[in-house]
Amino acid sequence: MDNQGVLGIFSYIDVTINAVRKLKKEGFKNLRVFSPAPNHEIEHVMDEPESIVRFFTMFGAMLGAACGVGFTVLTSTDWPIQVSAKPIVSIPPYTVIIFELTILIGALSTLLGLLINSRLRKNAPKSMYDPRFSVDKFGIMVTCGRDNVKKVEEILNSQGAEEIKVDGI
Amino acid sequence: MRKRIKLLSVSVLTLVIFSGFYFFDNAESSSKGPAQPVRFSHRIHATDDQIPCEYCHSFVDVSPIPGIPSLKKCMGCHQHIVGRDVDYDFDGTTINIKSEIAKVRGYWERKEPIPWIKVNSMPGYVHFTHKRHIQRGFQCAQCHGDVASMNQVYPAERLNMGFCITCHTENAKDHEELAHLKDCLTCHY
Amino acid sequence: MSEQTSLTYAKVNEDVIRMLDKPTVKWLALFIPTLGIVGFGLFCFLYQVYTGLGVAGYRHPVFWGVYITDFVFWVGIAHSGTLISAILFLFRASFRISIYRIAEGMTVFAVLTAGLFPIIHLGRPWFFYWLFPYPNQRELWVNFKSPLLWDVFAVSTYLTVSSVFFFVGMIPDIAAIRDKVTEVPRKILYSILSLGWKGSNWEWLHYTRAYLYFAAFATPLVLSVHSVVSWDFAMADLPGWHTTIFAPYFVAGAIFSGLGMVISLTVPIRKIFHLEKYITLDNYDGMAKMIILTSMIVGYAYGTEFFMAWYSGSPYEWGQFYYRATGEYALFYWIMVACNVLIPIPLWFKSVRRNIKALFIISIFINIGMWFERFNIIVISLSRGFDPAAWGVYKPSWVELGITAGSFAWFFMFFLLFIKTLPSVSIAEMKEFLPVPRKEANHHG
Amino acid sequence: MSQEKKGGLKRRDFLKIIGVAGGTAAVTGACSPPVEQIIPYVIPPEGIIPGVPNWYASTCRECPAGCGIVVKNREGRAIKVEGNPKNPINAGGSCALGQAMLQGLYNPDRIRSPLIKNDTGRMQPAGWENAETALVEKLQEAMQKGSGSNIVFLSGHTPGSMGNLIDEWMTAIGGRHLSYETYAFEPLTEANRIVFGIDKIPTYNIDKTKYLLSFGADFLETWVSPTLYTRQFSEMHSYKDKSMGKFVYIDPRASLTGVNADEWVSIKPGTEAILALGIASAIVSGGMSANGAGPFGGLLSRYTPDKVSSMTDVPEETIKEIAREFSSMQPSLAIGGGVATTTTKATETLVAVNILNYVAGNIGQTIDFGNTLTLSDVSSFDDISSLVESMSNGEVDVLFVYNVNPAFTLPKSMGFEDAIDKVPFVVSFSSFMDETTEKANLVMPDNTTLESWGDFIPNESVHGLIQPVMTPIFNTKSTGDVIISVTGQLKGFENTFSQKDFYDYLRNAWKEVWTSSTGGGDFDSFWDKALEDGGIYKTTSPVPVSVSGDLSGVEFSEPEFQGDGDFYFMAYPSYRYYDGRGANKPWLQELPDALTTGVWDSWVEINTETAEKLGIKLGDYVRIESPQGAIETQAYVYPGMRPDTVAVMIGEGHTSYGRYAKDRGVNPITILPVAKDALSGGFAWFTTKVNISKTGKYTPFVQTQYTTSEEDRPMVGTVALSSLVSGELEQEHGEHEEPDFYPPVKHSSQYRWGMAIDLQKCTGCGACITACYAENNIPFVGKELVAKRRDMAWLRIERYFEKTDNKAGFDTRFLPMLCQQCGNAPCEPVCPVFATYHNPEGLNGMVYNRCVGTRYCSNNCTYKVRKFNWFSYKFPEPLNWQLNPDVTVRDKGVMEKCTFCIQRINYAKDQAKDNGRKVLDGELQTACQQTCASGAIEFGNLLDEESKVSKLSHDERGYKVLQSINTQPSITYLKKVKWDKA
Repeated sequence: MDNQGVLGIFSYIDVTINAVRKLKKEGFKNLRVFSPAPNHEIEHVMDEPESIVRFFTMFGAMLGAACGVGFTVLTSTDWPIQVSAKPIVSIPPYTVIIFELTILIGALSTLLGLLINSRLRKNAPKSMYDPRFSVDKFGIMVTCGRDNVKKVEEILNSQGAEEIKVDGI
Repeated sequence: MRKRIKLLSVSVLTLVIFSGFYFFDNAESSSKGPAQPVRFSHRIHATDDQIPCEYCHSFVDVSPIPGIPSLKKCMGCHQHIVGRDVDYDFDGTTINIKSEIAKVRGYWERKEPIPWIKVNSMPGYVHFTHKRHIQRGFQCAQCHGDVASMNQVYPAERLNMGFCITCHTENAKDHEELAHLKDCLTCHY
Repeated sequence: MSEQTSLTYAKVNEDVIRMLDKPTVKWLALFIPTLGIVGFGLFCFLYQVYTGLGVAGYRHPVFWGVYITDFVFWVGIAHSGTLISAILFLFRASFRISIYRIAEGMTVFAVLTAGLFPIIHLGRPWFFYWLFPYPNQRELWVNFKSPLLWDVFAVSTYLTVSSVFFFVGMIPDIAAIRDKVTEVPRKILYSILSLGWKGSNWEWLHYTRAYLYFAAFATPLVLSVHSVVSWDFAMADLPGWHTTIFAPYFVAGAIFSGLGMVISLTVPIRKIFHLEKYITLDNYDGMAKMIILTSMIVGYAYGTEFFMAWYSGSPYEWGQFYYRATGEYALFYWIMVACNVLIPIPLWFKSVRRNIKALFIISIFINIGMWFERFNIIVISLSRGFDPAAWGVYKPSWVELGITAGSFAWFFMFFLLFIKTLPSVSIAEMKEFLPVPRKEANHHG
Repeated sequence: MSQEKKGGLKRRDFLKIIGVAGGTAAVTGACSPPVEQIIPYVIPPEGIIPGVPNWYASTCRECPAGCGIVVKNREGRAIKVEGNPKNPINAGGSCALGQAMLQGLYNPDRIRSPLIKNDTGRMQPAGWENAETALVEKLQEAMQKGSGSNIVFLSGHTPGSMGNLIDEWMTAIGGRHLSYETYAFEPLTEANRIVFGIDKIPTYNIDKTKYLLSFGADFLETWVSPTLYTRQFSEMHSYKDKSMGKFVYIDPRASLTGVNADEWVSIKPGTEAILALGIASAIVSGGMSANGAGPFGGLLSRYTPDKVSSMTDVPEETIKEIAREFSSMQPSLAIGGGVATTTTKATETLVAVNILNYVAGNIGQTIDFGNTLTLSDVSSFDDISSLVESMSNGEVDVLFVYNVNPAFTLPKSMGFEDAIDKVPFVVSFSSFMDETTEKANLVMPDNTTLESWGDFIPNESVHGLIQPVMTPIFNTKSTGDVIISVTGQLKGFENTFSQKDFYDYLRNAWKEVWTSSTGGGDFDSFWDKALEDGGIYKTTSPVPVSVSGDLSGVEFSEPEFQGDGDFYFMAYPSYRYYDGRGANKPWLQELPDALTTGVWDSWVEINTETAEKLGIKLGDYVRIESPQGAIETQAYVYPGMRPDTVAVMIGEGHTSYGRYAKDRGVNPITILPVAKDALSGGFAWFTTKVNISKTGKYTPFVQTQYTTSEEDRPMVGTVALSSLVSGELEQEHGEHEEPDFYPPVKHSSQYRWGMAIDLQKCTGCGACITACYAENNIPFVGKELVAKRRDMAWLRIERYFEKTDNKAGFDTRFLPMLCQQCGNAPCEPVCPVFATYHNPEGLNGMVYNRCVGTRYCSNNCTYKVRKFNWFSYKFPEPLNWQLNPDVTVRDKGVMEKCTFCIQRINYAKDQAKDNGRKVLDGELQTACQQTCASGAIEFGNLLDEESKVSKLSHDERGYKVLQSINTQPSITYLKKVKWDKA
């Protein structure tokens, strides 16, 4: 396919941010920014849509609660065994179970949400990743048409990228 | 992608483990029964000779234990019945009827009980009474299978708690009896 | 935080990952004996299973003893981990950053340890799975009205959630290690564990949100779990158990003991791995303040129990608490009061709070005191029930002590493995906290 | 039923039958059962249906009382002994000893075949042929010498065919038959001879009395006929229709009987006679006597209350009060002659008691000479001591020992052991290797009572039959058969006995009984009827007695005590071990003593103040020194002792007698002097003074209850008689429904099981505990585990000594505590696996095989009645044959507890179903209720308005223990009634 990936490596956050701004102005939308730690400025400048992990969380929690209710009530009515003078279905003790299941399934589906979401988009290829990103370097990966590669390289250079890698995706 | 597969497989695994308990708990009942010291054929006695079960298992309606016939009872008939000297296909193995009966007479002469091997075993710690079930009008076959058609007797049902409870639940006349029939202390004490 | 300004992104990686270098002789000298003690504990357990629970010191009417004490103790230890990592995260308390990873590890391992005891103390441990609601041919289910079943759910949930929390928090750091290490086996290991983390903005986006929700879940969970544990006792009608203050009382106690354990663990690590720059005096100061708070809550609870026992006018309640302070177990009772209420008092002074040695010693006493608190609540209450004819005194046997020792070793075994294989300080969060490298220094944050 | 009928199956057969009785399988973790064999009978015994119990009536021989028993038999194994309701002596009740008979039968230490002592002095197993020929030889020799009295047969009290057989045999071959009982009550006989001219022991009608005065007669424990008198006492002492009898006990020690009294009067040892006369004279002088002083006026005038008071340490007003009540509350009764008060002046004491009874006009009213006991026929102690003499003089060549253990029950100083060594040939018929049997040259083990034929005549009205309830377990032979076959082998005596065996002999004997009693009908039906009823029972009519005023030779003075010690030494008979014969039965060893709750050992009881003075604490070892020797044992500090008296229980301290009895505790008889009651010549037990000193050794005193106070908790309810009579209680009693957060539980419409326990009737004897052990396969655990409070008893009797203002200064209260089957049980909701739950009939179910052993239920149990299986307890062969196949044997790791004998409930319901009816009231009894001689326990269906239990559960005295916890128990306790007015 004809899409090319161009990676610029930076040492400073502010420089990176400016580069992103510039690229955006030039009309390159398909950007990916690497950073050693989560960073508000990057989030701000990229302004991606709000993460949908929260829906996983919510539905997981609801599912959990439902399981809790169903589980406790159904099992105790399946074979009603009298203990003490308590009713067969007595809600107060069951709330504990319901609560715990809410949390359990809620948390698990959040994990699921995280794993699914952060992999929904194709991640950068090996060649487009630099180990220093996990140390102290920042990176911008621009995906663009073969004819735009030169332009992107110029922008990155002008914005003070220390290294530039180009590779077919 | 790889991750999602991993996740899936993990959840499947857990499912398998849990349902494992389930299957472990109702493993299939072993089909062919144990080989008895004397190749006693229930088919010959119950079907061909039309002897009712209660004739030999005579305590079944008065005692929790149905009773295994005493050697004396066997000899009651086999004093006279020596058995035809013919081969008989006993579930694959060919036996000679006369020689099998001779074994019984041998035990009798030695005044030695026949060490039968128990076929239908209850799980431990349950007090089952044949008497009540027979008096309630259940047929032997309902738990023991069609023994009359078996040569070598084998357990037709796995007599586990699920088996009992299902039957108890189905046969309860009213709610009160159901409560009694599903009361632990009815069988466990 | 003054000391930390001297740190740079690169330095953080370097320092943290250095901790994962080849095990030193010192480390082995700790690890091998630990394994030995675990083995002994295992032997004790097998001996108990084979011979019968009688080898423990139980005697009518005291049917719970050291094992349940250990269970509650370890669950308690677990708590401050989640507290530090989750609750303080929500409150954005800065002093948590450098220690929360260790605290979280402690949580997971403590729950792993605690989870053993309900099984160890069973009369027929080989049937432990009957406590789980699984479909079976008997058509029998479990009794959801039993606090023990609440335990099963609470503890297993707690273990799951806290491990997930623990692991997710580490993904970016593991990625960092992956990028650093060269030897093939480790490389592969960390590559798998890092789940291909690259630190792209897209990953960070979901990651930070998910982490927030985990924290949001963990917070009520940590409060619920120890409440549930406390209800094992509060739901019973036994004098000394049957009281409404148990839930808050236990939670406070748990955090109290947990912080004690965190200090006892971090102090040596800080020393050995020269993490003074990371785990700073300010961190300890913050924890010490929380210890003061929780110690006061616990002390208040002790007082309340006595007041209510007297004020209720119930001969059973009063008999129980009078006995606690004066009976065969009085020594244990006063050890508890001393360790949990009196010894922490010096922490009111800043100089003490910032004195590592003093902190360490106090923290050790706190651990001891809290163990005895659980012992007293469980054993003394049981030994003096309603019926005077059924009063009896319980003494632990060597088997119980052996298994207890084993449980400590089991806990430290995991911990030692942890500090050698996983980042004990969160690299990413440290960086989040450090000034981001900039060209124009005057640029706003 | 003839022998074949209920015999038939050989031991090996029924060992295998046990395989069929799979119900007894233990709860273990096993998943798949191993290959199990079914062994059918070769020839089926008639009358035995596998799985269906048979009951055989017989007679108990654990003491001379001769209670009737019925024995439950399953697949040829005797599994439970119960009192025979038809027998007028015990009327269905039984004591702990009776319950424990089975552990005699199945005792692992039984002698399993004849033993012959070889030259090296070791016992060698032998066949019966050799044993009998050996005996025949020796007998021939001895008879050659023919000195007439060189052959002696020493037996226990055996009135009936066996006794006759022995007599006949001895007269035939020129020997002597002596019958020896440890507790022969000779003074009683003698006193009656002196006063009434009848040398017999009468039957006392305690049940008919309003006021009972006992001078050391421990009639609830060992005195004459404990079970009979327990029942009578409960009759007289229970509260009904607004009245209740009063019981005063006079003894230096508050025995179990003493603590059941409304007043315990501590008296100077040996001065009972003087007190009795004092009371009598007070009655006379107070003009309260029914028939005046009669011939005793002169005598009585010498015993003015003040004088008596100074001699007896009993306050004058107490004497007067007793006199007043004794004469006013008619009919009254005074009894005496307990072993522990048998001084050298025992007869005088009982004469005085008789005088007291005469003065109060009780003769013929509450004392029945129509139904006298055969116990007075035993040989006198003089005969026994002369026997010992002649033995040591080598005048005895052959000595037979049958059902007695003199080496243990006679004082060392009497020298029986040395004497028996001088006898060239000693034959023992004992089933156990006891102290005497160890000395034997030939042991011919008898069948135990439960394996043999025989009969027993305890008194005029009862002629009890003994039949084997199972085939002999070991290679033992009925002594009757031995005698008959041996005689047949003696030259010249081949035809002495025409009968072929003892069974034959017995039937012949009963032919006479038949003709004498009924005559009519044919013998076999008479015989079968007798077997069914356990004997024949006549009604006797009281014979009028006249009092002779001639008291020549009787002079009332204080007995002299030997030894220069500071403490009177009392060796009292144990209601658990009797004279020591019970000590080899684990059930009795583990049955907590009612007063001390001590087990598996003996102890010395010391008064509280005395102990303080000497610095002796509970558990300290104390050395007790008499001129005849010394014993060391643990101290039990007890307020119910006179400060100048110490007491040790008889029964422990065996040097032999099997693994359970050997080297356990001390035998106080060893330090007693050989003293005789001057007039009767009977052995005087209470004649020595001892010194006691701390040894410095201390071990914790092993008991099952470590507290003595109720700690201000409403455990044992008590109520003053006055408030009952006045009806106060009735007003305040009114039952009211507790409001509940939850809707009421749906129960079965058929049954709701409940129990009622009358604390006024309970004497604390503990027979119920042993019955529970027997019925429910409860393992005994031994002293070491009891020390860890791991005894497995489902039913315990709590005892409390509460400070009160009565004469004793304390009030003893017993509380039988078992699972209360709570309607709102704390144990149930906390079990994670439903192993314990509430069943439709109101029971608190316990499903052993579902239990995983979290033990939460016990922690939450308000009454702490749940027991946990810390180990897998073993029943050494053949004790395991006693196990009840209807009850699961629990294995390690599970909780267990009382379920109101659920197996009996289910059996009764099963029987009722067969007859298409509901279970009738009284048809179903729990094991504890069945055995309770005082009828303190009532059990039944609460839904049946007419049932005894539901009536009692609404009784004004009814209350629930720890009601305020709102556990809603199914057991209603009836408050103990306190006398607060004469």
